[in-house]
Amino acid sequence: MSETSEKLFVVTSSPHIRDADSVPKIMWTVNIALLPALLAAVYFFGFKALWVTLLSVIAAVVTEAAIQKLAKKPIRVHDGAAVITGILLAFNLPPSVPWWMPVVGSVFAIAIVKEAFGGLGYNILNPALAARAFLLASWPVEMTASWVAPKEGTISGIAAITSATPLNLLKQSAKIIASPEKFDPAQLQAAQDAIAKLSSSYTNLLIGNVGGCIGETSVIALLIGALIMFYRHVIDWRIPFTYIGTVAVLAWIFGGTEGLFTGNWIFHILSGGLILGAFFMATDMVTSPITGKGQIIFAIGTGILTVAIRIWGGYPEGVSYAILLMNLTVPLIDRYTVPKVFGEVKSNE
Amino acid sequence: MEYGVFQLIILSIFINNFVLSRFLGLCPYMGVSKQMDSALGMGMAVTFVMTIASLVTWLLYTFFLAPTYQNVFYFIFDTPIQNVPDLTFLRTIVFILVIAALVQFIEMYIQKVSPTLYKALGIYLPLITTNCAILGVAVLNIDMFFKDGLPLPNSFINTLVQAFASGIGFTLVLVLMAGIREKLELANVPKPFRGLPIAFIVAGLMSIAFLGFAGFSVE
Amino acid sequence: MNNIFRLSFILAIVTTIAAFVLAEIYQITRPQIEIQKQAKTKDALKYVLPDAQVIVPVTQKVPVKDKAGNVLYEKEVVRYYIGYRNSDTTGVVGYAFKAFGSGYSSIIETMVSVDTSGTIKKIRIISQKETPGLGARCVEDQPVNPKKKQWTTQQFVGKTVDQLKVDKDGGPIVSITGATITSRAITNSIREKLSELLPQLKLASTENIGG
Amino acid sequence: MAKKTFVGGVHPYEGKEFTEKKAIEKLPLPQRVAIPLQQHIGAPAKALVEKGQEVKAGEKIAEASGFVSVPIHSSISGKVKGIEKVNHPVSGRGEAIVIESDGEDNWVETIRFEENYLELDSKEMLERIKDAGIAGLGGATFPTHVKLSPPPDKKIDTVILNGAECEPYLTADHRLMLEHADDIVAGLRIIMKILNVQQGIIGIEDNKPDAIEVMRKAVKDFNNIQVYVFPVKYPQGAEKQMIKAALNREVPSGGLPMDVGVVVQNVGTAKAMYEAVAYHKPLTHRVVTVTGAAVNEPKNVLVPIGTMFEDVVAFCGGMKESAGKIVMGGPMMGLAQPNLQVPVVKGTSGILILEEHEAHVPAEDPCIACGRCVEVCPMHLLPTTLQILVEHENYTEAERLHIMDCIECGSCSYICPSNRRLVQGIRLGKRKILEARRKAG
Amino acid sequence: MSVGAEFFKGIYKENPVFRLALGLCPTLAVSTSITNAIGMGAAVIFVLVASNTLVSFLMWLFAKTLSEEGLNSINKIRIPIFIVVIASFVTIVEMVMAAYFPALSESLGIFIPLIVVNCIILGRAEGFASKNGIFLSIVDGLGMGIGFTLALVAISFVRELLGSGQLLGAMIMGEGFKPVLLMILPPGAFLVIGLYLAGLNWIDARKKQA
Repeated sequence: MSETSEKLFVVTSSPHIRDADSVPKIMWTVNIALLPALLAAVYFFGFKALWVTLLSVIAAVVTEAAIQKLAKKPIRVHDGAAVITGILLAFNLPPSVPWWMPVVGSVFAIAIVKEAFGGLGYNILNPALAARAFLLASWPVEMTASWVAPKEGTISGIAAITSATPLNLLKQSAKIIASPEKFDPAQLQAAQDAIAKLSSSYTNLLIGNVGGCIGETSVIALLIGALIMFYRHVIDWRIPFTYIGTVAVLAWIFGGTEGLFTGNWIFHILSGGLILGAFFMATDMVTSPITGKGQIIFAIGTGILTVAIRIWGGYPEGVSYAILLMNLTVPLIDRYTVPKVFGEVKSNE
Repeated sequence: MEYGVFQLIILSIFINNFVLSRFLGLCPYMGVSKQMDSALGMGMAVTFVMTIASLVTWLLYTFFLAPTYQNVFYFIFDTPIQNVPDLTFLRTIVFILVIAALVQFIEMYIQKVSPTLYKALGIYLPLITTNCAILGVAVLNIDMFFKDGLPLPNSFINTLVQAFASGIGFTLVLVLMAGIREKLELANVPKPFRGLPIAFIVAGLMSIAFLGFAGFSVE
Repeated sequence: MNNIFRLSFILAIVTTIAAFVLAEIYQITRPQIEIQKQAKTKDALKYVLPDAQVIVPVTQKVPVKDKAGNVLYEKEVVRYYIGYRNSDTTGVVGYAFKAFGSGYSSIIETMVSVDTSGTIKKIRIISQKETPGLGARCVEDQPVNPKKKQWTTQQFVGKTVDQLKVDKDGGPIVSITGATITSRAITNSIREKLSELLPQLKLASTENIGG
Repeated sequence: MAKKTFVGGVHPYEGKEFTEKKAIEKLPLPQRVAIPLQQHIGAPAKALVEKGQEVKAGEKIAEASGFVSVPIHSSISGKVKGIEKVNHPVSGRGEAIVIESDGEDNWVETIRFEENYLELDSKEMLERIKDAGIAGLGGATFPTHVKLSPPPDKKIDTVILNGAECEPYLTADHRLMLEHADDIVAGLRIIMKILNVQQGIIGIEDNKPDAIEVMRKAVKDFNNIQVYVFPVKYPQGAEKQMIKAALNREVPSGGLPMDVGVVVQNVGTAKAMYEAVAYHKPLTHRVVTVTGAAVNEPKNVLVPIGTMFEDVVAFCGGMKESAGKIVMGGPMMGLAQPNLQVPVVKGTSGILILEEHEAHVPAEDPCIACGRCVEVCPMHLLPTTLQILVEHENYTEAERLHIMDCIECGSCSYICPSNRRLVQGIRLGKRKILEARRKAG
Repeated sequence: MSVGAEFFKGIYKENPVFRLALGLCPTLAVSTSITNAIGMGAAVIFVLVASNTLVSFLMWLFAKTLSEEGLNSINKIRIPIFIVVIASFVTIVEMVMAAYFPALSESLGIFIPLIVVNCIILGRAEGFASKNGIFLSIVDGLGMGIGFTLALVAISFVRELLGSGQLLGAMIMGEGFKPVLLMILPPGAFLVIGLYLAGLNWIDARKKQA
């Protein structure tokens, strides 16, 4: 009809504009948000922490690229997801682990937990956490007996715990206090002292000057990262706050040595991997429920399991197992929290 | 070892989960976990049969097989304790026959009494006879709650609790598995892993996660 | 209906035949099974009391009661064993007993021997089902190496009742790396059993030396 | 009072600044028009003219072929060149009556103003609306007279005029409200009369304060009509979302607004109705927003229906070299066109021309289950799940999860960080399900 | 079908564990060491061959001696009779193991009595032995039993080697090797069999391509 232009224009389905956010942007934001904690780790635990992290990241990225190449899929390690897995795995290891452990862990995380399920978006469990559980089950001695005292010294001058995490100490002391007849008065006294001192070590817990896994000790650094993620809308308030809130309430009720409602909930929030877990791992989009309601259920469940493992379980720390266990329930939660459709009417079948 | 009821429940559901830790009931775990509804039905059927089978086998073992003062020959026929026949070697054969008969009977009974329940559990019942979880829990009860043929304190209650809680534990992981497998149906699982292989890997990862329950101290 | 009875009857016959065959085999294997059941204890006794010619169990009658508390009959339970140097049951070389401790995932059964002064001679783990590679390492019995702080059952040799405490509780017993619960269970169970038996042992020893 | 809205929705770049200050201009008479027979939902109209026949502007050239169908009128005067297959902006190809302009703008004589139009009985009003060929001008083009003839068992109590114009870039309704506020209000009163309704609402998003002011002024004499202001959020202008926001009523799944006693009409449609009832004027022209970064002079243009996009764009200074995509309608729900050789139809609310770099949708990544699509879905569906189900051809499950309730607003695709083709997949699924239903009878 | 084919089908083509996914519970439970695997395998081979033989013999005997009507009624209780036969042989294994291989008996635990409900055995009795002659039934039992044992050994090989650094109880890996404890824990069993199955699928796919 007309002769102005032979050009055919792009025809695609609507919508024709897209939000600028993308998967790589989200993933790299998380990576950036993890940097403050990495810096804190290097400060407190020395360059060993950096090497462990680097090894872990390299192993994760190389494994992912190799598998994608083998499977003749497009190589997409640039999206930064494997880097997150590497960093998070390293963050969950004690600073003095032998060098091959982050490597083995990363290979397991990527090959078995992620790529065997089809890669990004299809994994059931958080790869870093599953790999940590794998390492803990495989080499428990290396994973639990190699705590390093932070560079600045021990927390609040309790020399005896250079080789333990605060939660570890809390649990041991609580056990002693729970059955005083089995122990010397001196030990009992020491345990009571330890608990008293732990309660006054908030500053150290905040800045991260305590024993623990590489990335979990510095609450402040982690919170800076969390702020970055909030600012960039990478995470939503539901999971982290519900999770931490549940832990706080339950730790207050059950965590005390003098009966119900005497637990030191502030200590429970600040110590161990709760902050790291709540902001960086429980919020993993792929392995958390898709709906808001589901996310709250998920977070409450994680909180309950965390406190249960910390107080009654076999481990001083429960964050990673709690998240893993709740990861397993995500399909169920998603199934039973399908939102009520707009205008849905009860049908009478 | 003596067990408290609560402790036994935690043990049976989480720590020594039938599937993930004791490796019992794997066939239905792999076979009937493709869909949520059937998983739930199977889980309920197994829990039900496990509890009843445990009850019956406990009674049989205590009163007929074990040569103790509770044996019918001793307390009804006044046979001297030394002369009470020791039939414990017939445990396996008796248990399996009883379970097979019991399943048949339960099936007929449910069909008659509650058609709804039959609709929910009916198709799973025939599959249950050869489910090692049933015979497994029956044998396990004898191993755990008897010593030298004598029931330990609370043996009977513990047996029922263990059977029921193990059934719940079985149902729990079966349903979790079904949820995950339904989701995996829509995933991009590499070809060689599709079907059973990925199901086993899920089971392995599930088992790793359940290690988190290890060492729970419950009073 | 008739058919069902006939079929049941056939089945009953088949089962009865099977039962009789099994009973016959049971009769044959039973003594061997009994021997096997005792074997572990016997081996352990020989190990912990190597210089004893004769080992005699000291038993106690324990009443078996029903729910109402009526005594049904009495059962013989072994309290401990006495090892004699000579085959005519003279010259006590020591005593042995079993200790049961509840570890991480199982009941750990330990055979312990003490000399006449109540000092530990030897111990041996009879049965345990602890975590492989961790708690299960409690059975290790290499010689004590003073340079290497390491768990071994040999470290119990020469310990007195007061010394039976793991390092985590301030005692001299080196616990298994990563398996404090197991180490503690073994150590504490021996300590508790020993302190319970010590008063009785003194009595027993004087009696036997005299006789 | 907190501003009323619905749950879900997105905030895309608005792009209104191109044209919101531009008064509506009249397009010079085009050389020829191609008026498609299918411009509404329902059966296509039947042509009444033959090749070579002379027609006047406003003359009926095709008649409705059923109840859910509307007649079509010529938008210019001239000679019928034929009934040809031309590009169709919605269905790709379609029959159209091609009319060559005679260069004059001769109108049919029947158009005249009736002072007492409001006293007509509703049947007569409906008849005039039907004869004027009015279909919803918001874009869905549902025959208006059908919407205004609810079955007797549905009690209608409220009429909402939709002036939200939530689609980014489009400003046609905005300008219409500014320039023809009284006509719109008159249209609303006609609808209220037809339906015998006491409550009239005009809903406007708060990014058009001038329109709100003008409309408020226009309705101040009618105390049964109010102007409601909604916060800017896409898709505020979707019927169901507007009813929810204004009245907190939820149209039942699979139902229509009339099920909750509401009729929603676009402001442009109201104006057309006013003209049809008060002037006997058929629907022959509409306001089209010609906009986008690749248009030289973005404008709001009053265009005779059937005019080629090409002519409209030429009036706006043509497009830039960098143009990469032509969209009829807004960027969220509009339809991409392969070229400018398509006619403006009754549903053409805008012609959006995007730059080359805006034209391409980035490659798809796997779903990372971030849940953003769920959060924004105004129908509270699970877009990603539905799309994956469709991909696996599991239509039963998709139907159980209410795929048929999707309004295809595009919020999910818009927000998806993995750039997944969510609406596209869901649309495909809906089509497959409808096909299957049809086959099953 | 030839005798050889009957024998070998159980080993690869119809391997009970890897192909038919039967007898999974004992496979996973006792594969912590090769010793356990061989012990379990031997027990299963014995029960399988013995029950196959007896079932085949009984069905032959019934067919020879009974009238049509009698055969029909026997057929109704066929399965219970098989179960009794199998349970008897299992009990024999139980007793013999307890008497002569106490360590094995202890580590196999309840999985010895559970051989009764091992689907392989009833499956072969019902699916093969009841329809075939004694000789073929023995061959079938042997093939299936050996196939089962080989699968067990294959799995326990990996688990024992990685999980404790040993093979058949002898230290294989060097001093520096830190055993992967997970392998002898339950998760290891699931992961190893999952990877084996994936590997087999992969090989099959490659073969089909070739």
